[in-house]
Amino acid sequence: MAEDRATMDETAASEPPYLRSAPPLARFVFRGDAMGEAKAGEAFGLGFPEAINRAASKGERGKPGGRVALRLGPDELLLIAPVSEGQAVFAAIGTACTDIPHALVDISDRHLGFVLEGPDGADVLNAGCPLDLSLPAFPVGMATRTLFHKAEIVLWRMEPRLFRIEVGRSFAPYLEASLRIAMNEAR
Amino acid sequence: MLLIHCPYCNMKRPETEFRNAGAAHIARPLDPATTSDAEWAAFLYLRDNPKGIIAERWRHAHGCGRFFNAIRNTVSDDFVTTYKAGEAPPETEAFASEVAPGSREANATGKQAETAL
Amino acid sequence: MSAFRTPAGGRIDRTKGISFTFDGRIMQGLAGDTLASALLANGVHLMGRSFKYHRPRGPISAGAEEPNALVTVSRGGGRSTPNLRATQVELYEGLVATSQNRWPSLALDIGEINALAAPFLGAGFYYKTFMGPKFLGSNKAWAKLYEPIIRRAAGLGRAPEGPDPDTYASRFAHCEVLVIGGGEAGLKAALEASDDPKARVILCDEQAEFGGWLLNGDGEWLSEALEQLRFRPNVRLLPRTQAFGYFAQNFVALQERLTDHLGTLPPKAPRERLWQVRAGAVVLATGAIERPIAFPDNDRPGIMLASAAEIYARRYGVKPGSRAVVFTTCNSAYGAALALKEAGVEVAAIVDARPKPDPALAANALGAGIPVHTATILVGTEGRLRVNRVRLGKLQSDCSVRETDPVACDLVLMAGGWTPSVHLFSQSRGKLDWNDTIEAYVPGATAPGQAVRSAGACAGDFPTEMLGTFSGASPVPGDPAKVKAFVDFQNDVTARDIRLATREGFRSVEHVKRFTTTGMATDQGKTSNMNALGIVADALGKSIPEVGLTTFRQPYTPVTFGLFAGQARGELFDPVRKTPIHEWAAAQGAAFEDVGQWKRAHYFARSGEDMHAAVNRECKLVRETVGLFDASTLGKIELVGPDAAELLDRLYVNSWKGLAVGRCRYGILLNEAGFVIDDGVIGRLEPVAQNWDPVLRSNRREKGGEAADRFHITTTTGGAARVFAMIEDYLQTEWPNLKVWQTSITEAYAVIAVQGPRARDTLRPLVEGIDLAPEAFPHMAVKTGRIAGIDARLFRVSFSGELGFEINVPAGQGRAVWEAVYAEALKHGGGAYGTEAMHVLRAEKGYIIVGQETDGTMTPEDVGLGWAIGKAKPDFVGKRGLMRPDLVAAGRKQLVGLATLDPKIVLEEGAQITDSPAPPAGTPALGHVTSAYWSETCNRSIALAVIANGRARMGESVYVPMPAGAIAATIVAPVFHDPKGERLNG
Amino acid sequence: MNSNALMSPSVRFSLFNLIKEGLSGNAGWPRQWRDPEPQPAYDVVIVGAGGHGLATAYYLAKEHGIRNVAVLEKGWLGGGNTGRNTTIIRSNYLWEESEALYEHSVKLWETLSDELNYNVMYSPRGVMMLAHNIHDVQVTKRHIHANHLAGIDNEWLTPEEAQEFCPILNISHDIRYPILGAALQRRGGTARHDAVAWGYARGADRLGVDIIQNCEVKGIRRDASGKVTGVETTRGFIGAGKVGVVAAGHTSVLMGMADIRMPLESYPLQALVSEPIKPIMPCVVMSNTIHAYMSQSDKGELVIGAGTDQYVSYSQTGGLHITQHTLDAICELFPMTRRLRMLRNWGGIVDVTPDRSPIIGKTPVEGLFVNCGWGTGGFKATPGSGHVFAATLARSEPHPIAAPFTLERFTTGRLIDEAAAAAVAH
Ligand SMILES: Cc1cc2nc3c(=O)[nH]c(=O)nc-3n(C[C@H](O)[C@H](O)[C@H](O)COP(=O)(O)OP(=O)(O)OC[C@H]3O[C@@H](n4cnc5c(N)ncnc54)[C@H](O)[C@@H]3O)c2cc1C
Ligand SMILES: NC(=O)c1ccc[n+]([C@@H]2O[C@H](COP(=O)([O-])OP(=O)(O)OC[C@H]3O[C@@H](n4cnc5c(N)ncnc54)[C@H](O)[C@@H]3O)[C@@H](O)[C@H]2O)c1
Ligand SMILES: Cc1cc2nc3c(=O)[nH]c(=O)nc-3n(C[C@H](O)[C@H](O)[C@H](O)COP(=O)(O)O)c2cc1C
Ligand SMILES: [Zn+2]
Repeated sequence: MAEDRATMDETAASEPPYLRSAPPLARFVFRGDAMGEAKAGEAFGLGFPEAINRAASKGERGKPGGRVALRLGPDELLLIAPVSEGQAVFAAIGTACTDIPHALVDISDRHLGFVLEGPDGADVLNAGCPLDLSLPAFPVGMATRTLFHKAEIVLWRMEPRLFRIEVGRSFAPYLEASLRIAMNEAR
Repeated sequence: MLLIHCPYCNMKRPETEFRNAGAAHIARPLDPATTSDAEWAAFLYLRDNPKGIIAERWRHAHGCGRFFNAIRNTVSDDFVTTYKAGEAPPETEAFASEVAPGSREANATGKQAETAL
Repeated sequence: MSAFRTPAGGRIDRTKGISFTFDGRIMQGLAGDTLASALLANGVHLMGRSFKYHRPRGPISAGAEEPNALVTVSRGGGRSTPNLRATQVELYEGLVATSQNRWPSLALDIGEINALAAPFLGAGFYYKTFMGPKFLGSNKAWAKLYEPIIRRAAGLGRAPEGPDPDTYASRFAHCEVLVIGGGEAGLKAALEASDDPKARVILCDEQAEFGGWLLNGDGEWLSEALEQLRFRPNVRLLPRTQAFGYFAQNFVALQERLTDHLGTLPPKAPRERLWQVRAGAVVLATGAIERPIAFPDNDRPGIMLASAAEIYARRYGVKPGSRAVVFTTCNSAYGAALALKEAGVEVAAIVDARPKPDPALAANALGAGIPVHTATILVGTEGRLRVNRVRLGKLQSDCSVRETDPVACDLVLMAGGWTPSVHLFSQSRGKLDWNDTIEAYVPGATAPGQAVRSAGACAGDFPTEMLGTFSGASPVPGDPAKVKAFVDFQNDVTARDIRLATREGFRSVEHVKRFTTTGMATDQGKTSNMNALGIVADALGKSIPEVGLTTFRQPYTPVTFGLFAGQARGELFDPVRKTPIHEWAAAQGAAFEDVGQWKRAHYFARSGEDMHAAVNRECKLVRETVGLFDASTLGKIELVGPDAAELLDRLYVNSWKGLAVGRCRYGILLNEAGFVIDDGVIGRLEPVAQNWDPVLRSNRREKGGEAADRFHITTTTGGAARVFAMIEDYLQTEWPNLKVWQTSITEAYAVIAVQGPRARDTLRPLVEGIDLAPEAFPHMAVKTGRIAGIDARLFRVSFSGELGFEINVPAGQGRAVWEAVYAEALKHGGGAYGTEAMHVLRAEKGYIIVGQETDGTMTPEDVGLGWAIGKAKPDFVGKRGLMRPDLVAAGRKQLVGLATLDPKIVLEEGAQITDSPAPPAGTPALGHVTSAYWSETCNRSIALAVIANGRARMGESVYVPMPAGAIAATIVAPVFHDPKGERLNG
Repeated sequence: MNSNALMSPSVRFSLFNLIKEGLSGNAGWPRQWRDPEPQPAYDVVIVGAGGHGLATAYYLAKEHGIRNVAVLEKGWLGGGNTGRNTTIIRSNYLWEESEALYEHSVKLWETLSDELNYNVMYSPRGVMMLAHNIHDVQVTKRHIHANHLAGIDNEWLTPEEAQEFCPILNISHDIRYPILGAALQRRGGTARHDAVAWGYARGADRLGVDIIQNCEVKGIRRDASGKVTGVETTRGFIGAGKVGVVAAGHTSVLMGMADIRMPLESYPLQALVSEPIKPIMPCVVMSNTIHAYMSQSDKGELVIGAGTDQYVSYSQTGGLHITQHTLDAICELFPMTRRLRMLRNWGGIVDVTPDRSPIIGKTPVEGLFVNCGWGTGGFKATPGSGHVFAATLARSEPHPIAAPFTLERFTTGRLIDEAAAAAVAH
């Protein structure tokens, strides 16, 4: 399946904006109190973002050492790391928080990721996403759960013209088809 | 499509991200076993359903996931304010003037805090 | 060039001829024409027929308010659109338009005989008749005779024959200022707002060109203004875009027309785009609409609004006639008369109802050689398919009318004053105020939550040339009941109808609207409502503001269904959720069923098998060897935290604190009313991180909870989201102090059920790190390990009654693991089974399906699950509900089995159960059949049912009445196979 | 003095009189109802001149001889949900209590035009309810069997039969939620909503009932014993022996005046019509699963509706996204409607009970009666509801058909849960 997508991308890649599938990644949900977050952040090697709907990251995603933490709820963090580091991350946070009530759940395969890049990215997303995606309203580093048409997504603006989208695995074909329609219709 | 201020995200977000969860400040009786049938029926089913100012619950279901409370005018659908779950309804003018004292039997802190089971 | 084109001027492109057809006749127009202007340029005024009387009609307007000139425009195939206003249809090469609501032709329409019956077809006539003859039986004449005839006659255009091949785009947008209407007022507002470069400004106008009334002028300021706006990056210009709906909190819906004006459709281009705009502020600059005058026979082709004639002359370079009479109460008619004169139309007279029109205007007209009759009105018109003569009347001091000499003409202009377009303001729930000077409603107080301002003519801000107004019906000589002075042109509502309505007691303007249908046509009364109000006020002796107003509703003008639907069609109508194993199943030829948004493999038919054969075979597999089932759609929640067991205790009916690590239990969830709403197996997982300090851990265990005590909850497929939200609700708002968190893992894992006596043998070669021996891994145990090399959570559970396992592996590996297990299963003669076999297998064991055995009215006791309730618990969700009188009353319906006397007969699910074989109508049912299947295992049919007091009636006979006769059955225990449950432990 | 003496003369509605009046300029049609001043007191005061309130008054006068009756209406009669509903009529409900109630109504519909001498255009064109998945099929068949037992017509159609009945229906297997079959109640159909209100108003008026419009009830007055003595209105106090509240979406507000909290929530429910087109829809089609239903009126508009908005509101409007979902479902079921256009979209305020069944009967306050909770589906019940509520008011004890629909059921748990099996009930 992953191969199919790669070839599809090739054809689309020539005309911006273009859509790419993210590589497989390790993903965790961390829930806990401030102390737990502090310890977990330390173990994760990256202070968790304080503000809700913000992402913090370090390194290049998917590459060794690359880590992302997205605060999707007041006490809900989505942590992303390279697949090869998943177990280590899980163990490190678990150990750091042994003493502290918290929840750390492996959801690596719950999502599939997409990357949407190009000058019209916001317009493409606004075909189905009701949020204000202008830079002042949705600045670089903002990440939130929201909707794209009838699918729930996590939308993260990595760069002014680069969006990262996480979507529930079974919604991915719907999301991708809808995004391609929107890309065709954006002007 | 309403525009709703989520007190957790501290942002106005579109209604489709939210799920309405009915009247606010209806506390689950601390000890259900000792309630009468009538009291339990009231807890389950009786609602103020006001024409005017309502205190209601919403969940930012496709956002931060949190339940929170809102004061809204059911005639204009305009929100007076929203506040976090567990917080007392703010003393807004609109709310105070429309809600007769004592008409809300639920405790002021919103949902019941902790029950000892 | 046609005789009806002006020699010069206008905004059409005289170098670009366009041919089009109307009712099959080929005609020529120019680029920039609308269908209406092009037809007028060809001397064609007759464009439509009215709804009820089939009166011949021409356009009265040049825009969105048009009630008469409705046509069907077709591009062939499904691309046919009825009821378009010719005044809005932009001409393109090859356009094909046809007229509507006429037979056999527009000029000769049989339906016109309705007009003869007009005296009997007054307002609301149908309420008064069509009820007999009685001997046919009550309502029969209506239903069988009259209604079919009326229905056939009703309706305007025809729906397209096939599906619409076009697509529709959508866009959410945010801006600081949305300006609606691109006339002078709107352009100024947009310029002003966009002076601030940080302010995003959207300007839309329903017309092809911005400019509004300015399009009738030299256009100099207009092109400068547009140039500036185009240059500003913070401005988005949306021509051909109507704002059609104004909702709470400055949310405005726009319809952008993208391709309807193009001769050739660009490939794949959407036809329209829905804009949903959330604006910081909205400026309404929607202008004003001219009022017609209700005078006798004011509806013949050739009679139109003065402003429309002016627009045709100035903007489209069309002479709408050769000799015009202008009937006015408003200053603006004088400008229109001059414009026509300039365009080469003879203006026979200005007939001004006002005794003293503006002397300067009158002098101007006289100077141009146009006679002006003051205190004069039109009292009638003549001409069948086109007006050819008007009759004038002089208003007397006693308000009576004296008829004077008729005037020949082929064009009559009406100018009854202007009505501000307050539609959107009113939709925004702003209050309308009555303005006495312009005798119209204007925007008043703004609704809470809306930031809206009206500018220009829609605010009632009229320059003197727009002053002078009239609403109601003009006086007539003689009996007003004898004349047809049309108010609502499309729906054929006359002044007389409105008066009749008030006489019959319909005094609220809302009643008048509904009784007469005035304002209910496709133009929604844009030109008629004020006149209707005037007549109602007159009839009731009230002022117009006392009479009130009907409600403005979205849309401003009709909006395509497809625009709302957008991409939501076919596969994208709703997300299709497929499991990681779906493609494998599809390759095996599985039939799928929809369960919520999920597709589930229903059964796997081999060649030559029908569904029953396949299901029988699949059931046998499970009972005799081993079957694989894709259970990935089951809802899954990971519940973690020291208070996890406490939370479960409070939520589910069962007791959880005592559940050992590595064990699982069947949980039942109720609502607070006490009814079963979900169920599923819940397992307590072993601690995950291996390197935890064992001392710390045991310390905490003594304190009553692991920092990361971890449960794996399963829910029903359909209940997954509901249960998750419910748990979240209790956690956040009822018991926020509990230290426990839930995470949805439904999509994280693929779930493979391996069921059957050879299940263990199938798994053994693939499993690492889990001892599968019965003692080490008994029924209702859960362990983590590796299967086919993949980290897995392995449950030993059974929904089939056989030895069973459920493998949870990361979804991305689901297919690979499935294939590995499948390969092993094949070695044991096993195979895959679908949801139908799963249903049969569980029914043989009497396991319920929530939503099938239950329907939101069943308690655990009712469905035989009372044993699961943790009796010692002081409380759980639904416990108090269960204590209510009706839930403990005797005689409740209870789950039982049913065995038909004839074992070959499979009952129908949903069939009712009675005591007698032929119960008289109205006999209450004892209960109903909830599940029924052919059981290959039992070699007979089986059924589950709920029956009043059923458990006390074991062995009794009951009947299941069916159309072909009642089926006899015996009440039996709801377990048909292995009642002792020994096979589970295999 | 009873206001009967003020009654206006009556002219029967018939083809003969229509022609006679037509020839004489329609000058002779009398008022269909008067505009009386309120009397100081009435035996019974009905609050709410919707179809249910007016029918109640009509049957009180007609069948129980209680004519000293006023119907008080805050706006214009029939302007509530009666004037804004999609007019679907059927009786194929699930539970025996509901079957009895709605079937009672359908029987009355069958002769209502004659009864009222007012053509209410009852059009039994058939109501078809679609099944899109196996669960739908099970639920649908359960209804059909239950209805047969009750003597109510309802039949199962295959997709092909369904399409034969409604040729524009898309029964392709390739759509997202293919149609697996349908339940058809042939006696179901539609009626002209306004005519129902007007016909009952005219009928009640003729029997002496005072219909008082623009008269909003602002308070309910009780004596020391707690018994109702009358109502405070914008037109002054009006005494009443008994008060029947039939105020649909506003019931909670009114009952609050007597300190009674109700198991009701008022939601916006939207409907819309297309522009009129030549006939394409011979029947009513409903889909609970994909949330849409459609019929075509005698005038040619497609009449379309869906589910409610999610929040309590008295605004008589709703969100655009609801309209959107409705129309995407309609376009899916009837692809050839995609190019048609929405003419008008409006909302009503529907009073929804926890079990989606109405509440008819006495209240804890003596002399105060209530008939409410019809929610999204009470138009079809208008005649039956008025009929049984009139009997209940007249005798101060529930009509047998109304008996199960008490307020007490929420305390005992004896709910009549139509919602459990079907999401919406129109
Ligand atoms: C969009 C929509 C679609 C629907 N579709 C269907 C359908 O297809 N089939 C079906 O069977 N049902 C349908 N319904 C439901 C149906 O319309 C209602 O159940 C039914 O009309 C209720 O009638 P009623 O007489 O009780 O209420 P209403 O007609 O609402 O009458 C109540 C009256 O009480 C008045 N009132 C309120 N407060 C006061 C006061 N203080 N003083 C005086 N008067 C007051 C109101 O002004 C109103 O006129 C639909 C409803 C809506 C909104
Ligand atoms: N006979 C006359 O002399 C006469 C008549 C009319 C206007 N005028 C002049 O025009 C001025 C009015 O200018 P204005 O800007 O207020 O009005 P305008 O009529 O020039 O412009 C209104 C614009 O709004 C658009 N519009 C209306 N409803 C819309 C909707 N729902 N969505 C999108 N677009 C919509 C129309 O297409 C039109 O282009 C007057 O002040 C007067 O000077 C003169
Ligand atoms: C069955 C039905 C058919 C309707 N047909 C039309 C119609 O053809 N034209 C129209 O303008 N409105 C039509 N309406 C809507 C009414 O104009 C009006 O919107 C509705 O009664 C609600 O009232 P309100 O919009 O004034 O609040 C119809 C309403 C119903 C219930
Ligand atoms: Zn939020």
